[in-house]
Amino acid sequence: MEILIYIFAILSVLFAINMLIQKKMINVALSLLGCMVSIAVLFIYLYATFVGMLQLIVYAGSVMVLFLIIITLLDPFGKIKYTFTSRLWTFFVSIIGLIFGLLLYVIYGSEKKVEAINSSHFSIKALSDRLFTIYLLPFEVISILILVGIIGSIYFGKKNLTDGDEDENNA
Amino acid sequence: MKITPDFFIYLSMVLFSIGLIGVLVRRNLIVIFMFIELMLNAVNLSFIAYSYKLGQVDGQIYVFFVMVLAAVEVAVGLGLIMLIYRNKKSLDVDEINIMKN
Amino acid sequence: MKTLLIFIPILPLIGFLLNGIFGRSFPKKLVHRIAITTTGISFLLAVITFFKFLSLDVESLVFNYFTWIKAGDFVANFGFLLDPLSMVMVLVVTGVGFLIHVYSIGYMWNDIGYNRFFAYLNLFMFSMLILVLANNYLLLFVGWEGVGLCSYLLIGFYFHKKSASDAGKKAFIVNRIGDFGFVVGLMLIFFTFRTIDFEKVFSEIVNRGYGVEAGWGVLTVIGVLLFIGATGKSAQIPLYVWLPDAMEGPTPVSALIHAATMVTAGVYMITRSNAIYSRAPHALFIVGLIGSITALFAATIGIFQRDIKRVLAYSTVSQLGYMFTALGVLAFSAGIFHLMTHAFFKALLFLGSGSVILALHHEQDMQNMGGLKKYLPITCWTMWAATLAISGIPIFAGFFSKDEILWRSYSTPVKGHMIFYILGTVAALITALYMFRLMFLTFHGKTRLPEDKLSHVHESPKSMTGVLVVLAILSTIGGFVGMPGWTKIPNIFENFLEPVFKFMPHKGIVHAVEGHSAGNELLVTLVSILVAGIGALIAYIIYLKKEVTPEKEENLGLIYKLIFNKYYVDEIYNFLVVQPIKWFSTNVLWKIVDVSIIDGIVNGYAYLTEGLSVGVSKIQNGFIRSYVGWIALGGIGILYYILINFIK
Amino acid sequence: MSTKSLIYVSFLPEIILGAFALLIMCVDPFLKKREKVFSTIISIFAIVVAFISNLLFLSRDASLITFNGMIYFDFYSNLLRGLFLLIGFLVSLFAFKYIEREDLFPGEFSSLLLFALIGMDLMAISANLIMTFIGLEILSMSTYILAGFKRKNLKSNESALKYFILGGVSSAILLYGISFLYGFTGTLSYRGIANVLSKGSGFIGSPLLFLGMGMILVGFGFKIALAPFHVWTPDVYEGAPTVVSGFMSVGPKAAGYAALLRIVFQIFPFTLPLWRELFVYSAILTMLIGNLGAIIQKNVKRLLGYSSIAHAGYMLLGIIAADVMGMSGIIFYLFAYLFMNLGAFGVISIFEGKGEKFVTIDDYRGIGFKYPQLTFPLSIFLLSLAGIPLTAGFVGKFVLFGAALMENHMGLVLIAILASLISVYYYLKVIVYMFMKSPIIEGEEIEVRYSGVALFSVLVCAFFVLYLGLFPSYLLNLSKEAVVFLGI
Repeated sequence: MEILIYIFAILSVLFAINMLIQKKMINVALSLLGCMVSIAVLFIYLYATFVGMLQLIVYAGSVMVLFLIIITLLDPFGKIKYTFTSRLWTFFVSIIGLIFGLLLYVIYGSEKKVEAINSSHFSIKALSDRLFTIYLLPFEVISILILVGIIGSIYFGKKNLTDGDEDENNA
Repeated sequence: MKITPDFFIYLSMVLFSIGLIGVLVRRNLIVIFMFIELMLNAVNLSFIAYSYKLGQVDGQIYVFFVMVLAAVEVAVGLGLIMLIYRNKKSLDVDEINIMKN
Repeated sequence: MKTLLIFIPILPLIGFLLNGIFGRSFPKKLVHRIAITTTGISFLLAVITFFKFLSLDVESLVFNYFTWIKAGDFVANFGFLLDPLSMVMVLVVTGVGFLIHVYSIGYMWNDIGYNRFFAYLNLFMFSMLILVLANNYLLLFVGWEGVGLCSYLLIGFYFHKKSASDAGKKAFIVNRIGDFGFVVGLMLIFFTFRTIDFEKVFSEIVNRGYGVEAGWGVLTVIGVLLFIGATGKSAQIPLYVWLPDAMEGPTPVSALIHAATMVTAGVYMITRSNAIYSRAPHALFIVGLIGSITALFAATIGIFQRDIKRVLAYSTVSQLGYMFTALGVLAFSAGIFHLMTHAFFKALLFLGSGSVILALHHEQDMQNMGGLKKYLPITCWTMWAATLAISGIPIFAGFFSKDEILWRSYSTPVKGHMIFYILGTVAALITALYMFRLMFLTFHGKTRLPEDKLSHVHESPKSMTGVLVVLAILSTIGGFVGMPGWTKIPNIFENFLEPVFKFMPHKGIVHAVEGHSAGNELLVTLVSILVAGIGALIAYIIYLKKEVTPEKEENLGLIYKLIFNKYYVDEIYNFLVVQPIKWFSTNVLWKIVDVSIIDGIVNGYAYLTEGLSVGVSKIQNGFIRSYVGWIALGGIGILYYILINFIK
Repeated sequence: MSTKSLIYVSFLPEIILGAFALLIMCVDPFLKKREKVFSTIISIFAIVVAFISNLLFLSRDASLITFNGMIYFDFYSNLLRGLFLLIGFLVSLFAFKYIEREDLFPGEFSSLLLFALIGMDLMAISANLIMTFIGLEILSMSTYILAGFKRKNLKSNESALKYFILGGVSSAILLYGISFLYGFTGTLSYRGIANVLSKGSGFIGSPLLFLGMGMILVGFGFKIALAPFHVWTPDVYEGAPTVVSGFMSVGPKAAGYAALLRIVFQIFPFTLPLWRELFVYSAILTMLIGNLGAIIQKNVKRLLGYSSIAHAGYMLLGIIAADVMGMSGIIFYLFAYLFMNLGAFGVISIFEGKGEKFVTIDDYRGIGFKYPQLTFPLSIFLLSLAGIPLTAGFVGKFVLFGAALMENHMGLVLIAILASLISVYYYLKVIVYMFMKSPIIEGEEIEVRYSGVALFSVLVCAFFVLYLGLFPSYLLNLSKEAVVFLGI
C-alpha cells in the first residue's frame, strides 16, 4: 500500500518535470493530467476521499477538457519555443534550490507530532456538517466567483468581436 | 506504518517549485496557465496534508474553495487566451510586449 | 478684527478665482479692475488692522479660525498670529503688491496672457499673506509652497521662450533642495516639541529651559535645517542660482516676487524663529557667514553684467545677504528693517528698469542704452532715488537700514561678527559701484541707441510713472522710522518690533550696542558713507568720464588703449584694481563658480534622478516572465530575510 | 435587534449589491442598444442603496462577529465599506460616458463592478482568512476582466493578461502561505489564529509561521503594489481602459490595505517587529521606485501608475508607525487618494477622446486655459498627489509621516520626504504642460467632449480634495474611531 503511494508521489513529480520539457502543448496537457490523477490518489490516501473525487471530476474531468479543447482549437501539434539558455537554467535551478532548501529547513524544523487520526473525522458527513454550518457563507459567496468567471469567459470568448454592434442578445 | 504528513508537504513543495519554474521558463501561454494550475494543485496537497496531520476536516473544505478558484481561473484565462490569439495570432508570451519602461 | 484679518488674504484669492476661471471671457479692463480692487481693499484692511493693533496696545494676538488637522495628539490650527512682525510684513506685502498691480496694468497691457498674469499675481499675494500671517510652522509651509508654486508659474510666464521654461525648471529643482531642509526641520520641531504653534514652541523652549547651546544640540540642528530652507527661498549661497535666471519672468513679477516679497520669506521665517536661533550660536554663525559671503559674492558678480535686470537680480541676492548678516548677529529688527526699505527701493529699481525695457521695446542689454535721461525723465529721477538708497547715501532709506546692519555686526559680540562687518563693508563699496554703473550706462553719457529707435522712446504711461514716484518717495523717507543710535532720536521701528523677541534668552544682546560709545557708531556710519562714496566715484570715473561701455569692458585691448591716455593714475588704478576684479568677477565667480560649479551641481541632481529613473524603468521591460521572476525573487528575498533574522 | 437579523444586517450591503448585479444580468440582454445605459443607472442605484443601508445600520461601539465567525460587524467594516461604495459610485459616474464613447458593454461592466465591490467589502469585513481570500479572488477576477474590457484593443488584452498571470502566481503564493498558517495553527479565523499565537510562547521562532506570514505578505504586496511586487502596475494601468485603471488604482489598493490592516493587527499583533522591519525596507523601495520611475514617463496613465506605487509606499508608513495616528492616517489617506487619483483618471478619461488617442503629456500642451473647468480640477488633483498644502494629499502625508516620526523612524521619514519632493517634479510637469506650453503645432490642442455627469463627478472629487485639505478633522476622527476596533 505505502509503496504504491510512494510510486504515485514519484510519478506526480516525474509528470511535473515532464511538463517542463515537453515540446508539444498536447503532451504538456497530458502530463498535467497524469500529475493531477496521481495527486488525487494521494488525496484519497490522506482520507480526503471526497476531495480526491472532486479532483478527478473537476480537474481531470472538466478543467483538462477545457485545456484540450483550446489546444485543439488553436495549434495542437505545433512545436513551441523554449528559452532555455545555460544562464537561464542556472538561474532557475538556483531558484529551485533556494525555495527547496528553505522549505526543507522549515518543515524539518516544524513539529513532528501527528494527531491521533480518527478516520471518522474525515467522513463525508463531518465534511458536509462543517461546510454547511461554519463555511456556509464562503460556500455561498464563492458562487459569485463562479458567476464572475462565467461572465468573463463569455465576454472574452464571444465570437463577435465588433464591440457594441447591433447584436442584442450577447450578454 | 502510515507515511508521515511531512512527506506530502515536501512533495507539495517540489510541485510548487516546478510550477513556479514552469511559469518562468515556458513561453506558451496555455502552458503557463497549466503551470499555474500545477501550483494550485500543490497548494491543495499541502492543505490536505495539514488537514490529515491536524486531524481536521477544515483543510479539505479549503481545498474545495481552491478548486472552484482554479476552475474559474481556467475558464476566464482560456477565454482571454482565445481573445489574444485571435487578435495577435500568437501564443508566445514574449511577443506580448507592447507596453514597457 | 478676527474677520477683518481673514479678509486680507481671502480677497486676493477671490481675485485669483475670478480671473483664473472666467478671465478668458472677461474684457481686459474688468480683469485688472478685479485684481486691483481686491488687492487694494486688502491693503486698506491691512492699514486699518495696523491702527487697530496700535490702539489695542498688546504684544500679539492669536486668532484661531478652526482646527485644521487633529490626529493623535497632534493639533494644527488654521490660525493667524498678529504681532508687530507680521504686521510689518503684511503692510509691505499688500502695499508693494498693490503698487505693482497698478504698475502692471500699463506694463502688461499688450500681453496676451493678461488675465493669466493677474490671476497668478493675486494667487501669489494670497500665499504670501498666508505665509506671513500663519501662527504655526505648518501653515507657514502652506504659504511657503504656495509662493514657490506661483513663482515657477510666473518665471515660466513667457513659455514660448525656452530659456524661460528652463529657468522655471531650475528654480523648481533648487527650491526642492531647500524645501527638503525646511520640511525636515519642521518635522524635527514637531518631533521635539510635539507642537508646531509658534508661540507654543517658543514658550516650550523657554519652559524646558533650553539655554544657549554650546555644541550641536537639537535647536542648532533645527536652525540649520530651517536655514537650508531659507537659502532656497531667499537665494543664498549655494542655492541662489535660480534667482538671476528668474529674470525671465515679466518685470513686475521680478519686482514683486524676486525682489520685494517672496525672497524675503527666509528672512521672515528666521526672524520668526528668533527664539530658536538666539539659542543656537553655531546655526547663527552659519546664517551670518553665508549671508555676508553672499552679500559680497553676488555684488561682485553684479559689477560686469550687461543685462540690466541681471544686475538687479545679483543685487537682490547681495542685499538678501545683508539681511541674513543682520540675523547672524542677532540684529533681527535691523534685518526686517532692511527687508522693508529694500522692498521699496528694489521694487522701484525693477519697475524703473521695466519702464526702460518697455520704452526700448524689450531691450535689456545696457550696451544699447545710454543717455536716456532726456527721454525718460521720471524713470531716471525716481531710479536715482532708489540708487542712492541702495548705495547707502544718507537720508535715503537704505542708508539707515544698511548702516544699522553694519553697526550691529561691528558691535555685537557674537562669533565672527568682525568678518561679517568687513565683508559687508566691502560689499557696500561694490554695491555703490555697480549701481552707479547701471545708472550711468543707462541714463547718462552719450546714447548708444540708433536714431530710428530713439525716436520711438517715450516715457511710460501715468499708471506706471505714478507708481514709480510713490515708491521713490518711500525709498527716500522710509528710513526715518529707524534712526541710528547716535542721533538720540528713538528708533521707532525697533521699539515697535520689540515684543517679537520676548522669547530670546538674553535681551541684552539686542541692546549690546549701548555698551559701545556713540562715537564708535558714528565712525562706522562715516566709514560706510565713505565707502559708498568711493564706489560711486569709481563708477563715475570709469563709466561717465571715460565712457567705458559694456562692449569695451569685453574688449581686452582696452588696457593698452588706456595706457596711452593721459590720466595715468586712473589707468594704473584701472589696471591694478578694476581689471583683476573684473577678471575675477566674470571669469572666476560668474563663469566658474556660478555657471559651472553651482549650476553643475543643480543640473547634476537633475541628471542623477533622470538616470535613476531610466534605471528603474529598465526593470519594467514588458516581459511577463521577467515580472514573475521579480515577484519570485522578491518572495524568496523576504523568506530568506525572515529566515536569517528571526528564526532561532 | 435579534442575533438572526443582525447576521443579515451585517451583510446587507453586499446582499443588495449582489441582487442588483443579478438584476442587471437579467435585464441587460433585453435592452436595446441605446437603452443599455439603463444598466449603469441600476448599478449606481444599487450602490446608493447599499450606501444607505450601510449608513442605517452602523455599529459604532460594538464589535460583533457574525455568520459563524466569518464576518466582523464593527465600525471599521462600516467605514471601509463606505469608502468602497464611494469608489464604486464615482467610477460608475465616470464610466457613464466612457462606455458609450468606447462602444463597450454597460451591462457586463456594471455587474462586474458591483461584484468587484462585493469582493472588496469581503476583504475588509471578513474574519476568516479563507473568506478574505475569496473576497480577494472575486475582486481580482472581476478586475482582470475589466482590464481586458476593450477586447479589440491589443493594449487592453496585454494589460489583462499581465495582470492575470501575475495575479494568478501571486494568489497561488498567498494560498500556499495560508496553508502553512493553517498547518501551524489549525484554524484560519483571525481570532482563532491570534488565540493560538498568544498562547504558545515558542511560536516566535517557528519557521512555519513566518513562512506563512512572508507568503501572505507577497500576496497582499502584489495587490497593493509594494516593491518588489509592483512590477505589473505601470503596464497594467497603461493598457487597461482609463476608467478601469482609475478603479484599479484606488479599489484593490484600498481593499488590500483594509485586509492587510486587519491581518497585521488582528492576527499578528505579537509579531509586529518582524512585519515592521520588512515593511520599512519595502516602503523605502516602493517610494523610491515609484517616484523615480515616474519621472521620465510620457504617458499620463503610466505616470499615474508609477505614482500609485509611490502612494502605496507612503501609506505603509502608517502601518510601520502602528499607532492610532498612523492607522487613522492610512484610512484618511485612502479617502484622500480615492478623490485625487480617481479624479485625475476621470479627467484623463475625458481628455483622451475616443479610442484613448491623447494620453501623452505632449497632448496636454496648452489646453490649460481652454478648458479651465477640467484643467483646474486636474491641477488640484495633481497638486494634492504631490502633497502641496491645503489639499487632502498634504494632510494625509503629514499625518502618516508625523506618525512614523513619533515612533522614531527618522531615517524612513527623511526618505519619504525626499521621495515626495521628487514626486512634485513630475506632477507639476503635467501642470506646466497644460498651462505653460503651447501646442507643437499651433491650434492643434485636443478637442474635448464631455458629459455633465463626468464634469459633475470631477468637480465632486475636486471639492472633496480641497475640503479634506481644509477640514480633515471629521474624517480623521471617524478613522480614529474605526481603527480602535483593530485593537491597537
